[in-house]
Amino acid sequence: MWKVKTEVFEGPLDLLLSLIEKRKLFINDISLSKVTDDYINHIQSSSQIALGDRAHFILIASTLLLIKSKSLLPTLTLTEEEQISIEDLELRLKEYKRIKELGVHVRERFGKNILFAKTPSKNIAPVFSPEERITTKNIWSAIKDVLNNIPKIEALPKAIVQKVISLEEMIERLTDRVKQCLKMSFKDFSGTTKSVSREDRINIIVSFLAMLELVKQGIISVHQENKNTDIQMETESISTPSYGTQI
Amino acid sequence: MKIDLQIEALLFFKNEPIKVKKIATILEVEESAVDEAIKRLTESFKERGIRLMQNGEEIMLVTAPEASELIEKITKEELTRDLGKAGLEVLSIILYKGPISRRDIDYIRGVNSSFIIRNLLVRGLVEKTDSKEGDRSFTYKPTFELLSFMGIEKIEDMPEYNSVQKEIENITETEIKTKTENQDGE
Amino acid sequence: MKIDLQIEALLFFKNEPIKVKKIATILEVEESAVDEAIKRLTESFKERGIRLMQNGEEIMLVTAPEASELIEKITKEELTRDLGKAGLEVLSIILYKGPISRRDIDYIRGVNSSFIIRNLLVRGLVEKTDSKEGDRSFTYKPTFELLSFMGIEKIEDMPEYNSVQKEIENITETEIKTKTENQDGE
Repeated sequence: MWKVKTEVFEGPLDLLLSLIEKRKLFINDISLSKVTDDYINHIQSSSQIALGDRAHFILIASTLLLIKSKSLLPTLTLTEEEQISIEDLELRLKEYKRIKELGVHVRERFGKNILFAKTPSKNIAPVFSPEERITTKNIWSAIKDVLNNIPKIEALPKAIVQKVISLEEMIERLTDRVKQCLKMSFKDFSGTTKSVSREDRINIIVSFLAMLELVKQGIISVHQENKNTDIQMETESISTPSYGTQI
Repeated sequence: MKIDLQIEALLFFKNEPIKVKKIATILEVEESAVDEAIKRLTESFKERGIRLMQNGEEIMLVTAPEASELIEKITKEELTRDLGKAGLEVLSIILYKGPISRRDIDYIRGVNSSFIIRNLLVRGLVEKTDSKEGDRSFTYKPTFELLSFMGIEKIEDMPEYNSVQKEIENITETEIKTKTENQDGE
Repeated sequence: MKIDLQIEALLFFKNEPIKVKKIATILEVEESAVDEAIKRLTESFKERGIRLMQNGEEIMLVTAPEASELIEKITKEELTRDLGKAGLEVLSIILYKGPISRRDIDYIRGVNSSFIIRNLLVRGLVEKTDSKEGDRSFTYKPTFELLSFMGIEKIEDMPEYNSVQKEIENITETEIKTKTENQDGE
């Protein structure tokens, strides 16, 4: 299993891409299902993920769980919405990978061959030229605008909060569906002689269920944090170890 | 040509980015005449120590990349070159996909980028443009300062720029196609 | 020629008269080589909007005399153009919090303000003071003319002066804190 390192990821896609690349895989549903466990282990144990970003990490985790469910239980039928979110994740990951590739050009060039503007003239001969609008009242209202525009506190985008909430339902449904399939699997496998593979399979699914449970708890935790107050923007940039252990 | 001379003098004197439209107004000529003059000027600067930089609808004069090393030797200005991982990501997105909204940047990175964008705004590497839809949602694009730091006279000079633009077109087409197909399936 | 390009870029960048001797030192070439290059440059600028002016031992780039009418027009335009929302905002920050560095103004507004500040300087609304730290970073403060135009005797007479001051101080502190943390995180 993938051990947590001190490496800091810029976001869920960054983490996911690095997991896939570490295994030298291409981006597709098979590779995604393979790194699902690693991904969830990472977000469970990482204290580096700031509160505001955690919701983003969990959203991706849910899609990974869908992919993994489907690979474990091919009989599981996904809704159209679920299917789209899987395809969407693949596309996003490919796009993100492309940006990282292009980032190499940017890094190689940034500051290497600077084109300079003309130095501003040192001897400005100012000509006092005010305009009518410069009054104490207008200046006061301008400074008020400036102060109001400082992004001191910003609510987590509503769309994300809503998504996280509906995710909770989705995970719940998914858990039910997997449990259902698991019961069926008992029946399916009871007659066969390959008992080892059956047990293995069931073990995998049981630990998978435990993983679903972990993610559900993560969702609830994020969801609750957002209930009462807006998230402070400042909080997002600080790594807060306590949030990692809550889950 | 007389207009070329005037534009060159204007750019030299102003020493800041100017919109083609504004040049046309000041010189009392058609915008197309300015555009043509810009083409001629760009060509005439090709081998020289001064170059014409173009960023969207704005132009400005800068030093040639062949002189970068020399100028850097004599400049007293402090040049900050560190970007950090997140800054590099956001800059790459804005350079190759700008003008782009914060929402779309967040979507590509999978994480909130407001702090990083603010930092880049303050450093003057990116700037807001009004959204096409005319509402309050802004898009972000590279500044002259950023092109300067990249050592390019226009955004198209970024490596792979054109192929990336084609990729974007293809993706958008695929998305539209997928959506239509999904709707058909219902 | 490579040397022509370098000299042209150098003159453009410096934007002030430079001695031929100094150019030779910077480029690490013979003075005679610079003299020859200057002859070629003067010739190549003959019909252009930028000219090479020689005054004794010093040379400098200037705008062509044919453009003098235009330059006068732009100067007038710079002095009379609408300050705009951004201009008023920067002015208000300098009024309430001056003397203040460009860096701090940028941080407070979350956007680069260099061109706006330059316009305010040209219009005699604000002026440079030497930074307290004695380094090259300047601070800006309102001019006496501005205060008397606004009809206030001292800056403390601005509405809500103390509370606004405090609020701005809080911002600058938070900004600095945030910035350090972001850098740590990267």
